[in-house]
Amino acid sequence: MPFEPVVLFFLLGLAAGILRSDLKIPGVLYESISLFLLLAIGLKGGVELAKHPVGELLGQAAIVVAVAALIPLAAFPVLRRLGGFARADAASIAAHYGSVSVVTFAVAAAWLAGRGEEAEGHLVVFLVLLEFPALVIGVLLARGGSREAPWGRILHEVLAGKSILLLVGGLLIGWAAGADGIRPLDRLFFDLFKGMLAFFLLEMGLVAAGRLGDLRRAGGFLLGFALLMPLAAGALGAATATVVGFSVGGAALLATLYASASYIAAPAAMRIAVPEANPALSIGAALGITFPFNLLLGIPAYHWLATQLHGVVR
Amino acid sequence: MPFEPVVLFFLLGLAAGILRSDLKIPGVLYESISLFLLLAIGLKGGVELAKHPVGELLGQAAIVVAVAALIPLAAFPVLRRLGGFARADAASIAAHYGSVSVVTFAVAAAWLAGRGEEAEGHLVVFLVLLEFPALVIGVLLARGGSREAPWGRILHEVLAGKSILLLVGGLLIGWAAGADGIRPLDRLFFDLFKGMLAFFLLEMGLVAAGRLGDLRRAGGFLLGFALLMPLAAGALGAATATVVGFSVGGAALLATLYASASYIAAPAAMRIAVPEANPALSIGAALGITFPFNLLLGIPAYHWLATQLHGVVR
Amino acid sequence: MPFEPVVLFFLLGLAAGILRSDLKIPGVLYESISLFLLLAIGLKGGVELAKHPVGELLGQAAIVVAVAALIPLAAFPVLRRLGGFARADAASIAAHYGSVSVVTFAVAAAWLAGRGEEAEGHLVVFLVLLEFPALVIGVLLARGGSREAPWGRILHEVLAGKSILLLVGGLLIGWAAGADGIRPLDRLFFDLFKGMLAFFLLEMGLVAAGRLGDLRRAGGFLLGFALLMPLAAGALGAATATVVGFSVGGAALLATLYASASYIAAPAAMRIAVPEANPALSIGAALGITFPFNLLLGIPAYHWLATQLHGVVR
Amino acid sequence: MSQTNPTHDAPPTRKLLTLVCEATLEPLLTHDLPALGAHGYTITDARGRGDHGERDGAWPAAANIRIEVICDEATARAIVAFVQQRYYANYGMVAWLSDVEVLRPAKF
Amino acid sequence: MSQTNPTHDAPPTRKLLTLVCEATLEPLLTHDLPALGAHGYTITDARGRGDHGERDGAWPAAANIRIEVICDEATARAIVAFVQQRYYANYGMVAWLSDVEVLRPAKF
Amino acid sequence: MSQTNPTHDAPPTRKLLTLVCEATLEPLLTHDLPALGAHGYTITDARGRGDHGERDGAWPAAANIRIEVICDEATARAIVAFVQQRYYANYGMVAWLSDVEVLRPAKF
Ligand SMILES: Nc1ncnc2c1ncn2[C@@H]1O[C@H](COP(=O)(O)O)[C@@H](O)[C@H]1O
Ligand SMILES: Nc1ncnc2c1ncn2[C@@H]1O[C@H](COP(=O)(O)O)[C@@H](O)[C@H]1O
Ligand SMILES: Nc1ncnc2c1ncn2[C@@H]1O[C@H](COP(=O)(O)O)[C@@H](O)[C@H]1O
Ligand code: NA
Ligand code: NA
Ligand code: NA
Repeated sequence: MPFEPVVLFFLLGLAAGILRSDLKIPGVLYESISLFLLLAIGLKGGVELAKHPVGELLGQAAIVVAVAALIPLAAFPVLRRLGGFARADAASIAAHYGSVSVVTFAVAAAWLAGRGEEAEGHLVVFLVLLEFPALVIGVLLARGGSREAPWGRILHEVLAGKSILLLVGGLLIGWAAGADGIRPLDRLFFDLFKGMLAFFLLEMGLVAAGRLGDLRRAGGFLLGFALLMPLAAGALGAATATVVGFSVGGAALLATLYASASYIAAPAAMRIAVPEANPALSIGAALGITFPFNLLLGIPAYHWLATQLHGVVR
Repeated sequence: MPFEPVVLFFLLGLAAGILRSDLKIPGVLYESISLFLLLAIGLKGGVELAKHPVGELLGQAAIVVAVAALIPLAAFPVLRRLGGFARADAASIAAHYGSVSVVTFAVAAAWLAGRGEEAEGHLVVFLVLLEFPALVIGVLLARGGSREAPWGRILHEVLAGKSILLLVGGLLIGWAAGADGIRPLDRLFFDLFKGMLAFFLLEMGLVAAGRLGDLRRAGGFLLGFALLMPLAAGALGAATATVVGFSVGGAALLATLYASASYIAAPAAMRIAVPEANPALSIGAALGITFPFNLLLGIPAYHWLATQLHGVVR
Repeated sequence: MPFEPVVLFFLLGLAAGILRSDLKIPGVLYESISLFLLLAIGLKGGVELAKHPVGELLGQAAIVVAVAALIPLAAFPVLRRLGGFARADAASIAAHYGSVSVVTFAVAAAWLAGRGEEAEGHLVVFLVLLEFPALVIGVLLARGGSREAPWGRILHEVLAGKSILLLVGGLLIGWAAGADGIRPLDRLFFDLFKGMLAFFLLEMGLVAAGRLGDLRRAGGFLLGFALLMPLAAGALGAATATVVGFSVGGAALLATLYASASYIAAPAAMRIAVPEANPALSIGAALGITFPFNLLLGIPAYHWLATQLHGVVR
Repeated sequence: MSQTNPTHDAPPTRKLLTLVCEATLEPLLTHDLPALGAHGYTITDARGRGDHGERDGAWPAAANIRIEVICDEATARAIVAFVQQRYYANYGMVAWLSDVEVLRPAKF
Repeated sequence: MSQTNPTHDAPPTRKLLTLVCEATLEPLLTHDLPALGAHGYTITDARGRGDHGERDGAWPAAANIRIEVICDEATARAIVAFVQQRYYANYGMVAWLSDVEVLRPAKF
Repeated sequence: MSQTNPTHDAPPTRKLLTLVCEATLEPLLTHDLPALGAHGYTITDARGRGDHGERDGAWPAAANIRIEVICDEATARAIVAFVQQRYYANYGMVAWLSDVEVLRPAKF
């Protein structure tokens, strides 16, 4: 199989949705599993972080975050000018693509692990750092500088949002407790991680099936954007990672992060901060097209690209 | 203990219900665990299936399904003539007993495993195949050929119902990914299986306690039926399995399948397809009597029978 | 770290609550994890109990329960006379502190295990036995002998309440099935225990954050009580355990039990049995002050005390 | 889509139809309601007691739902007549109607 | 079971009593209501805010329920009087009554 | 806190305002409502369908809530005007008002 077996659960959910099965995953289970995944990813990153000198990361982080800011800044004019989207919609979609998808990251990590390919453990730190700047950029783009934005509330919404809070909280706990302190929790947070991811993907398949209608209404431009944007961003990610000196696995992961579009943190934040934007567009593209594209084709493609670039640089 | 220790959780739930404890298992937990059990059983079956030539199964499957069809066809006239039940009620009860109980199957498999007795892994395929034909037969019996039934909707209800969908979906994923592809999911789906089953049985005990009142109202005939029907069906199952050439463990499992009465797929399907039938009767009998009977006494009895028949045939 | 790493999850929840994060743990997840923890603790105790002659426990149990009854009896006049609380409030708070906190016990057991310190496994039996007498004493104190209490309903509420039912049910199942019978359930109930405890503590942190306002309104006396009462009760527990002949670990655990204040069983029972009492007072003190105090400082303190007393006696 | 046309000055009123029934009926009713002219509906999970005994929501077979539909009187009567004819005999179900004042009356 | 007897032509009306209260009271109220003459009730889980502060449903001690009872006016008044006397002083609770038109009036 | 002052004999009536909207709005509305004069509110989780399509509650982005506020007429009108101005254009939301008789009228 070219893709991670866990992706089959996404396809099962998609099939159930399309067949209009009575399979429903309770909303509470969705929330519980997403809490679990966020915490577990944070913990794992924190344990890795404890092994590295934090200072060394700062330089890498500055570059990785700065380059990533190009993604929403480039996506916005494309959507606005070429796509003819309203300012708010273009800004919101740009924010979704500038931010990152935790689940896509997890599938990519599993795919690498399944092939025995190593990757820098502290990449989770970048996952956390990449999640929110694009949301702030999206709000700035939507406001167009013209109106006072309720920045206090928006920053609170983003920084105290549950994604950031659990990822950062997990990081800090993992870092403070270290691998030994966390060990008795491994059985829940690490051993079950992939099974939980499978369950979550089943759920996302069901949800994605419900978004396909929205997409048909959104038209061809958004479809093309949802396929080409991740490729462009993924290439940017692979290049940045290679320059910064990541391993092939690490470069594939950073490419995946750049290429992925947020559908947990971004929808929640944009709905409050840019209410005029139509969420059917951004979520339809991010979850209905880009997410499955990345799972099935994108991840292997970014890995291939990372391998090529690595060869060139070394 | 003659029965599986996991059955003690059912008794605890039953006791809590009878004592009118404030112990309530949230409906969402029920749904989540039933999703888990169905998927896990499907996955396990799929992994086993990947090891066998599918062609070989087809002949066995045809016989096993055809013989099982006798169960609802025999139960219906008994309930209608001897029991004096209305046509719809007799048909619905017959459908419940013709279909199978996933949880009873899982307890029987655990009981066999606990005694170190082997059984054909691909029996899960029969679990899937036996689930729905009886439901179709039940609808036919209820309609008595006299009226047009909304077959499209009924078949959709049954085949796209969550039980079949998760079992078949799990089978296909397990089969496509194989034991190696599934391995990282083992910690969730296989290692936790029995603990989840224990939790589910606790819940079913609580639910069953609430059904005891219905039963008292239903009268002695149904009680007798709920005890004798599984014995008759179990004997038929043990005999069929022995003729088809199953191991003793496999025969005990098929006997349990034949003997078990559905209380997940059948109630949902019958409620829509045969609305005139009173669900208190079918669920009361299936869950209030036959289910605990099978857990406590039936499974060891079917195993004993399978052993005897095996001795005769060989 | 002087405290159990799992306590960090409590601090994360507390921080999320204080930062007014949108992190919400669904009520159903709270209920599900609390069912899990109660059952798992019961099962573990039952398995341990199966290894000991029950007769031997009876004498210890009589002493441990009788001495524990002093806690609410002493707390009541302190709260009533010195604190100036209304009769019902004083009685209800006394009942909360006389009863025990299952989660505090679990954290203490994890803390001991983390330091490789042994403790008598059958201490779970005392956890069960100590849970309800204080509730009955609380009702007696509230009624002041003056009015007829609906004792039937109150006793039913306490004894058929979900905490007692799951603890006792787990004990009996663990005892009947023994370590071997339970083994296939270990992966769920024992291996995941600490991870689940971490999740639950995250949740309790969020809940505790919401109680801090109540506390500010309650005033300084209650704050002092919530800090000094556990120390006094913990000392009594350590002394009793040492006299009865427990190991240092066992004495630390019994001290923790005496020192802990119930916030699962007691609030539910008191709300029905002593409706005039203001739950903000008892829950605010028990959960907002005493619980975190015990997690962070109490447990190591009781252990230190147990070590000292052990040295004196031997 | 016939709508009662209130006089210019009166606040715009519509009917609120509330149905409580077995959760099993959700897919059927969410299919029926738009076909009968309802522009929308709201559903919450519920439990309860009635002529069919206690339904405590512990498992799907014992779960209820509570559906609310804001619509004009004619649509409300049509829905009531339909569910009465189609479901009342065989399913646990109660229904009630009340008058409500709505915002954005054109929606309903 | 005294029931208001509406004139032949008027649609059959009953009272809808809605109670919002602490979830702790569920076992007590589901015991009281039938005893007070209610033929049925519907419960949903709820959260909220009132004189007793915020109750966000995060754990059992902070959960609310919302109970609806359709009944005749006399029964509604009896229930209201009962809960007012028995629970109002010590528990978070609000209650309101409205007039509704019911189907199958004999049920209520 | 202006309150309609019913005549001595009539039962105390208030308005029941029901809002159904996207769950995203919960933190905003629970902040707005007390500021607009509501003494309390009750929230339940909901799903549904309307002009913004089906919202089945499968994930947070597709979940609804149902908020009830008992208050005097002036407060109800103020809340309605506020949400209409602030949220109606951009969010899925419906609202309706009805008259209810309340217990303990001083609370609302
Ligand atoms: N009088 C009533 N007031 C409120 N809800 C009711 C009433 N009667 C029945 N219900 C609800 O409607 C469901 C079905 O009612 P029934 O068909 O009478 O069993 C019950 O489970 C309750 O949730
Ligand atoms: N004005 C109100 N409108 C709607 N629900 C209310 C109102 N006041 C209180 N409630 C609900 O009733 C519960 C108990 O109210 P209270 O006794 O005022 O604390 C609250 O938690 C709310 O769910
Ligand atoms: N006619 C209606 N009756 C009851 N609820 C409605 C109605 N229309 C919309 N709703 C609810 O309000 C939500 C938002 O409506 P809308 O803004 O029309 O999409 C829907 O998801 C439904 O839950
Ligand atoms: Na991205
Ligand atoms: Na069968
Ligand atoms: Na104590």
